[in-house]
Amino acid sequence: MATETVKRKTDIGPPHYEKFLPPIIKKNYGKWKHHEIVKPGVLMHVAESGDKLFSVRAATPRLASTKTLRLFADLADKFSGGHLRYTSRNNVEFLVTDEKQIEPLIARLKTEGYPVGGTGPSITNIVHTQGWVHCHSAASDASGVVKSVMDELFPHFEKMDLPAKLRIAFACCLNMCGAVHCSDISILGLHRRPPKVNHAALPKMCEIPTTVASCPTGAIRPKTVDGKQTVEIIEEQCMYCANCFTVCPAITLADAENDGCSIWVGGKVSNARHEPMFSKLAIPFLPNNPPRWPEVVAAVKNIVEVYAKNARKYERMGEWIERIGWPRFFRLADIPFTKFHIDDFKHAGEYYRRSAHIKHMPEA
Amino acid sequence: MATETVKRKTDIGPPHYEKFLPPIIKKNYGKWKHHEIVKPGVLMHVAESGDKLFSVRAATPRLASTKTLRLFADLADKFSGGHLRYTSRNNVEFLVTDEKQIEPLIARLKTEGYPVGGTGPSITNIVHTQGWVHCHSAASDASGVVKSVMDELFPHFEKMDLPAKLRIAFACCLNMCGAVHCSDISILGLHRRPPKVNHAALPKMCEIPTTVASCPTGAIRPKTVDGKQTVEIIEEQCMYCANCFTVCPAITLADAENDGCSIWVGGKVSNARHEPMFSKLAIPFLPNNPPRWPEVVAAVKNIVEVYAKNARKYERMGEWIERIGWPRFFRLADIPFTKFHIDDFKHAGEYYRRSAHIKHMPEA
Amino acid sequence: MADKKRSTPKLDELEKGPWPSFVKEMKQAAEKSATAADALGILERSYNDKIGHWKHGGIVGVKGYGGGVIGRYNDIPQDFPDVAEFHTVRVNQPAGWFYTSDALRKLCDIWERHGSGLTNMHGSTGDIVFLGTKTPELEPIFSELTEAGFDLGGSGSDMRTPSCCCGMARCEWACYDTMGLTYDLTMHYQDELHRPAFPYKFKIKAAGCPNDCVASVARADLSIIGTWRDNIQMNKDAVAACATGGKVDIGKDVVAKCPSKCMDWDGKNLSIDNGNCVRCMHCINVMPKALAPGKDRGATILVGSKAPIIEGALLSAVMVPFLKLEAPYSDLKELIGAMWELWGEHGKNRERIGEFIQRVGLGNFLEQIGLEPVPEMVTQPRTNPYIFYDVKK
Amino acid sequence: MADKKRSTPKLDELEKGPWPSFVKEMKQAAEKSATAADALGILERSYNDKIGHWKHGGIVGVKGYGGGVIGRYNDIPQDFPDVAEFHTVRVNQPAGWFYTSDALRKLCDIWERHGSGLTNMHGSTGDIVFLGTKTPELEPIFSELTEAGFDLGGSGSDMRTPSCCCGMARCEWACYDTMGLTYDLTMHYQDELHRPAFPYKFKIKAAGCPNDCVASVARADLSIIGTWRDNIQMNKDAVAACATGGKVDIGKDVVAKCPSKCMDWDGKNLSIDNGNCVRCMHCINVMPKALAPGKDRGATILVGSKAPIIEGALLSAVMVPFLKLEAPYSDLKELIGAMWELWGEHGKNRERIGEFIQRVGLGNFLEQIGLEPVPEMVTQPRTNPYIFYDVKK
Ligand code: SRM
Ligand code: SRM
Ligand code: SRM
Ligand code: SRM
Ligand code: SF4
Ligand code: SF4
Ligand code: SF4
Ligand code: SF4
Ligand code: SF4
Ligand code: SF4
Ligand code: SF4
Ligand code: SF4
Repeated sequence: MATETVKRKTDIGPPHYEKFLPPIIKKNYGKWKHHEIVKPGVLMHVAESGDKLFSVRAATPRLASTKTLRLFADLADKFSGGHLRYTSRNNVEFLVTDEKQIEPLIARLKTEGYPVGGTGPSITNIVHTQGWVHCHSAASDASGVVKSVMDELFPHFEKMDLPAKLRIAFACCLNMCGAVHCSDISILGLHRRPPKVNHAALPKMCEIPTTVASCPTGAIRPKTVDGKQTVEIIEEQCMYCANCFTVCPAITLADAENDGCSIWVGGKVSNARHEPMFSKLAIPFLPNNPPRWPEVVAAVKNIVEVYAKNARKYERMGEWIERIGWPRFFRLADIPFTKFHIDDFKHAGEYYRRSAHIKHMPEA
Repeated sequence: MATETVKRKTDIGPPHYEKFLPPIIKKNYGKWKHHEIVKPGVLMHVAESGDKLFSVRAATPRLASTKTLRLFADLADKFSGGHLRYTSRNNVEFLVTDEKQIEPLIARLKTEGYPVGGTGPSITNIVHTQGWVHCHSAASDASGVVKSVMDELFPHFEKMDLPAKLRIAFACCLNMCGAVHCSDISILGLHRRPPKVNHAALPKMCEIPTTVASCPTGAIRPKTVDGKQTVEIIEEQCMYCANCFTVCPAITLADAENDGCSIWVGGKVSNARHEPMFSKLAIPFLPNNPPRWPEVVAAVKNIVEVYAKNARKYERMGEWIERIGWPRFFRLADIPFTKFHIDDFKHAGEYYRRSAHIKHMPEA
Repeated sequence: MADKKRSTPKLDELEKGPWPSFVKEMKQAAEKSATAADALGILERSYNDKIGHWKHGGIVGVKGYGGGVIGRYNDIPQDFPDVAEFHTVRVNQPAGWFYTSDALRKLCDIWERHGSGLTNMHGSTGDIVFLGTKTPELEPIFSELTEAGFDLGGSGSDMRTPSCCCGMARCEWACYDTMGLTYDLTMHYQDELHRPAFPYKFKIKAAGCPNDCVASVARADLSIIGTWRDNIQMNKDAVAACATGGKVDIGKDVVAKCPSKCMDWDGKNLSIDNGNCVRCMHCINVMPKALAPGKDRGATILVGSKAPIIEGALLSAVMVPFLKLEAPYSDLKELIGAMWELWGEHGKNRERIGEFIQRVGLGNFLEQIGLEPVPEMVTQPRTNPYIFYDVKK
Repeated sequence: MADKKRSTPKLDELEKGPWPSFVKEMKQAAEKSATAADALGILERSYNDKIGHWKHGGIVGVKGYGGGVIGRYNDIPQDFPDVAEFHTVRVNQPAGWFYTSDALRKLCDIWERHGSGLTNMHGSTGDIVFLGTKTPELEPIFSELTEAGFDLGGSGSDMRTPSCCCGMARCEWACYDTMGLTYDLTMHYQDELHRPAFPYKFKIKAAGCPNDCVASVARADLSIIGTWRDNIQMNKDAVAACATGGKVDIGKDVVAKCPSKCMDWDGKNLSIDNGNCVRCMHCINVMPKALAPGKDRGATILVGSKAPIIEGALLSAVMVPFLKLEAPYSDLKELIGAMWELWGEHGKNRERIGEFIQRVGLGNFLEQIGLEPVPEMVTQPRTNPYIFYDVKK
């Protein structure tokens, strides 16, 4: 045992990043001067020293087999001195110093199925989550929706043909691990039925007071069933947030017919021009239709195309909608406006229009 | 009795306004074409017919004796065919059709102590409330503060020398009968000590459950004192809103030393340019110092002058501050920023700055 | 009444200065009225003590009415017996606050006979306020008022006295007849005005255009704000005159300040993208001879503003983006009726309609009163994912 | 492993199309790993059933650590026994996600030996995610990882794995060393990362400039966003080149889009009123050769963003408008320490620090951690009058 304690390393933290930096970065660290997008997917950073670094950005499905990681390692050895990195949106970037390697690398990546793009005013990788691949909480699948949507939007990944960057995110439940709350377009999986309680299991698995307290709307009450202490759900009060499920596994929300996806638009995180904004509800519900989620794909595509056609250069989705106004967005995108779009949560009222600033339409 | 029922008129409503309109208005009702401010306090409205109506606007203290009303009636007979009106801000307007009467009328009004002005980019009458003259709830006096402030700002009533209209309001307690919540500058009387409970009187005058329920912060608890059911106040939880006092007279908040005034800025109600806005806290507390409230007068005057000097034409107080930012407002007006300025009520957090949009100052 | 006169050194200070003095008014009244004299005296006491001396009023009023009188008593009646009772009477003003000299004098006659001779012209809600009388005077005041053609205003949990800007009487921008509508509603709802039967007060204010000269958006449960749907009317010659007149810099003063950035000015031609105009009035305000509201006029109906007690202040929120407003105003009355019914049944005691709507949610409120949701009602759709889907099992 | 292969007609559909296919990845792994094969099988089942088949994880992990492993079980183990247990291991990524081919291969070696061979590159928080293994494999994985110089990331109520943009490694706009800082903090707080002792999770994200390429303002309890205090650096020649280059219309694309309207362009000269610039980056983004952040660089420190569960989503809020950030980052660590202490003591279970601050009030929070309130922290002062004055009796 004592031996083991000695041998067992803990709290060493991650490797120091310097070990993995290519020489050109070590040399020019903090001394970059400017950059340019040479072509879609290829960035050139020029250092004060005059050195040039070319980053070639390729799509990945994020979910990667070790076989693919070994492929990337091999490609890095061949084209970029063994150096590569991932981006904050799960693309892979090969850090090339020899300009001549760029085109062969791009060609190889394409053949292998990892196309290059995602820079500038384009659609880059969709930030997403586990879905049915791994998470207990998922109301939709992440990887399947992302694949289906990106197949359809693919031209906008390879070409920089949009007014501005368009960031899409997917999260499979309201926990929003994909941080969809601030994306140009967000796809959010959600439940639409109150939880079912497994009365037999609950007393063994969960603490009643914690479970009752977990509900933000007070929809959970203690109840005795077959002589055992358990809980009941007041269905009208439930907003399907799943917080009870997170604290008590004997409560489940999954429902094949009523789970699905909602679409949100107009969020952003950069400070460029407009301050960061939350995404807002565009479409309250679309069904889960695996494997290709055609309703979701069509809805996202429609919004992208309406945006692409109408927004001005440098205008992110939310900035564009703010300029034209939400009424016009709903009309242009041909999306019905319903009572579900009107906030009725904690700050209900904060977003009621409290002025006479209205873009009236003359009577038809 | 039967006779009385017959004789007693009820529900007749106010007199029909048409009875009181001057002929020129009856003739041109709904057919006005444009207007002009001939000079401070004098509006000229031109009708499609070519008719011209001159409205001469004079200050009033709102609190008027019948003697003064009779004076106004006499002046109306003499100068405006017996026709006058009041404005939504408690000025009186004489409706003159004979242009030659304007100057004599202005002169007479000045002699009588009711000067003419308040039009265009000026400071007009202060909307205000009852104060110590009539209300049980007042934390400061309305008429006294208004008189003191207007004496000081008087040049801005007579001259149209401000960037835009500047509306001031006063309310003597948080009920805000003066609707100070949306004014360029608001003066708000307030309490700063938890209520005192008259345990002897309370059981006779108030219902305990209603009283307990009246408190938005849950600061009131039932308590037995000398064998009688009454209530106690948990002082740390009290925000001095006086709602308990409104429902239960045995609870009082007036406190000679701790009552006083707060100053709020940047509200507006018109839709012109910017949507309507609430007033925001500038100065959390200034003492009640009758009869002339020098601290309040100085504070208001300072804000007016800083605004007058720095705002651009057509910029209301709130629009100006929005352009320069609150940090600069506090610096220019030399007002300390404290924790009291940071919202901690229901929507606390809605006004935290949630971006990196900051106007940094280079190190001094 | 000289014996009633007390020394008021603090208040005397407030007779000085250029602004009209309320102390002068009180002294004028005190010359004729013992009540007014004691009102002055007790006010001086407050100036010394730095607290008010008024107590809660009991329920006082005139027969058959539940509102219109605010009861008031003082806490030192031994010192100021003539204001031991000091009730105010709210008299419903004529729409637009227009008077003839005769009407004014008639009001003075009544008030001098039965009260302090002190008034507020006007109260914040809009009423003529008779300031200070005793209970036995109330019935005589009422019968003399009605005889003279006046009636009481509102107080308590009733419809309060509606008020409005001068609108078509004197303003070229009025998009509907504010005074006509206000009179009509006041008459139509006399019962609701005089007999409190609501969860709480309900105020109506009518402004002829988005300038909102009665602050309706901030001070009325029902805010009626005139607006138009078609294009802003433009007089090209007057625009040209403006451009050369020297007073207005069209580029800087008008176009650059347009909140929706929907105007263009090339030094010669002014053009407006009316589809993007938010009807703010600014350009019209600055160039009243050149520009005017369109011809397809009506109003935006907003609901729910109030002072902060106790959940925080509210501005009114859009309920109907555009409504034509012509007598007999049936659409508006139907809307008011539907809202009152729902709020009347489900509103909590002392819950204003604006708070009620927030509590039940605007979406549900609309569903109940039978209005379609439209995106104009919100500044943006919800950002939180807590949607109450009403899916059937 | 061929016997493990099942028919997956639905998922096969997702091998088609131009975007890289996760199904291809899973099939590749399934060729070598029974676990991966069952993962594919159970996923096909979900595609048929339209619900997930995973259950809550119990508490699994490595000795001495409270975080880094997410336990996972399925609800039909009889059908998919090889994913009866299917835990993920979070491996702390190198700052900026830089790798050498050798480092990648080393990770692959370990993971092929002990798990499904499926990974996420990377998890949303930033970790390398090893997707799917059994409890007995955890200790071996851990010791081989540490031997290779890697350690676990965070999970549960601890400090989560910090992450950052590539910053000075490759970006000319980095206002401080994001990777240096991230490594330093990660090492400094190893104990807090591995042993959950907080009321809830605490995430740190570091962006080198206001473009915020790691979405720190939306996804981190502590968001560190680079900025500068002095003037934007301008290269006049490059501005001129821009003006004539044809790609950028300085007036329309830059000046007109400046959110603080603090730029001026007369066709020849570009001027910036730096005192009014909100450091949004737009002009610099559009003209990277002509403009650059100033030289007096540091960061704005914001606190409290999070996803909506359960009080609604938050963006981070300004805590320190400007902080110089140089190793050993003592000021920042002092701030973090003070915040953790207060939140650790008074935060409720599952209350993120952003929610805690809103509950106690930013003013009180500042007082407790000893920071001066400054107006930069708010977009506007309070509008409600409910001020808790702390007047002594
Ligand atoms: C590589 C990466 C950082 C990293 O360390 O991984 C990165 C790199 C760059 N970003 Fe970024 N950004 C990266 C994620 C982001 C994110 C985060 C996100 O999307 O989740 C944002 C915030 C997005 C948002 O607001 O929702 C982001 C907002 C920006 C912006 C602001 C764009 C805007 O107008 O709002 C710029 C400026 C620009 O592009 O003009 C920028 C600019 C840049 C520059 C030009 C910076 C530079 O000089 O190197 C880099 C190339 C941009 C490009 O791809 O066109 N980067 N950038 C990330 C690449 C993600 C990807 O694979 O596609
Ligand atoms: C007489 C009155 C209406 C009434 O029925 O009583 C009135 C009359 C006019 N208003 Fe008003 N406004 C009157 C109270 C208001 C109010 C209400 C208030 O202050 O409580 C507002 C909203 C103020 C706010 O936003 O806080 C108001 C906001 C305006 C505006 C918008 C100003 C702005 O830029 O925000 C205009 C347009 C302008 O002046 O250019 C306007 C314009 C006008 C015009 C020019 C309209 C016209 O063509 O007749 C009138 C003369 C204005 C002047 O005095 O310069 N009126 N006006 C009120 C006079 C009050 C007084 O005695 O001073
Ligand atoms: C007389 C008047 C003030 C004035 O000097 O003009 C007035 C006086 C009182 N108001 Fe008011 N309010 C008056 C207009 C207002 C306004 C402004 C308006 O109507 O445009 C408001 C803000 C708008 C609103 O309605 O929210 C206003 C908001 C309040 C409130 C807070 C209501 C709320 O929901 O926030 C209260 C408290 C209450 O109702 O218990 C209140 C209560 C009171 C009481 C009855 C005091 C009380 O606690 O019971 C005051 C009687 C004073 C007295 O002794 O004479 N008064 N009150 C105004 C009515 C005169 C008139 O009929 O014309
Ligand atoms: C793996 C990962 C998603 C992914 O596919 O990348 C993930 C997966 C889970 N997250 Fe997450 N979260 C992950 C990043 C996030 C993020 C994004 C971020 O960190 O930038 C967020 C939003 C930001 C935030 O922290 O608020 C996020 C917000 C949540 C929440 C909501 C927390 C809140 O306060 O609102 C929960 C619920 C909870 O904590 O109980 C949650 C809970 C969970 C749990 C543990 C499920 C649960 O209910 O216990 C998920 C385990 C899934 C599984 O079976 O593998 N996860 N989670 C991400 C971590 C990987 C990594 O370490 O790199
Ligand atoms: S978003 Fe929900 S379902 Fe998806 S990984 Fe996160 S916790 Fe799991
Ligand atoms: S899902 Fe949310 S709202 Fe519904 S019962 Fe569970 S905790 Fe309550
Ligand atoms: S603001 Fe308060 S004190 Fe003043 S009149 Fe209204 S209720 Fe009375
Ligand atoms: S003043 Fe307001 S907060 Fe204080 S005890 Fe009374 S009701 Fe409660
Ligand atoms: S609100 Fe409009 S219509 Fe009414 S007086 Fe004011 S400017 Fe004229
Ligand atoms: S009314 Fe206002 S929004 Fe419309 S064009 Fe004129 S200034 Fe612009
Ligand atoms: S956040 Fe700024 S410094 Fe970091 S990569 Fe993005 S642009 Fe460069
Ligand atoms: S950084 Fe943004 S705010 Fe500053 S000058 Fe450039 S565009 Fe304007």
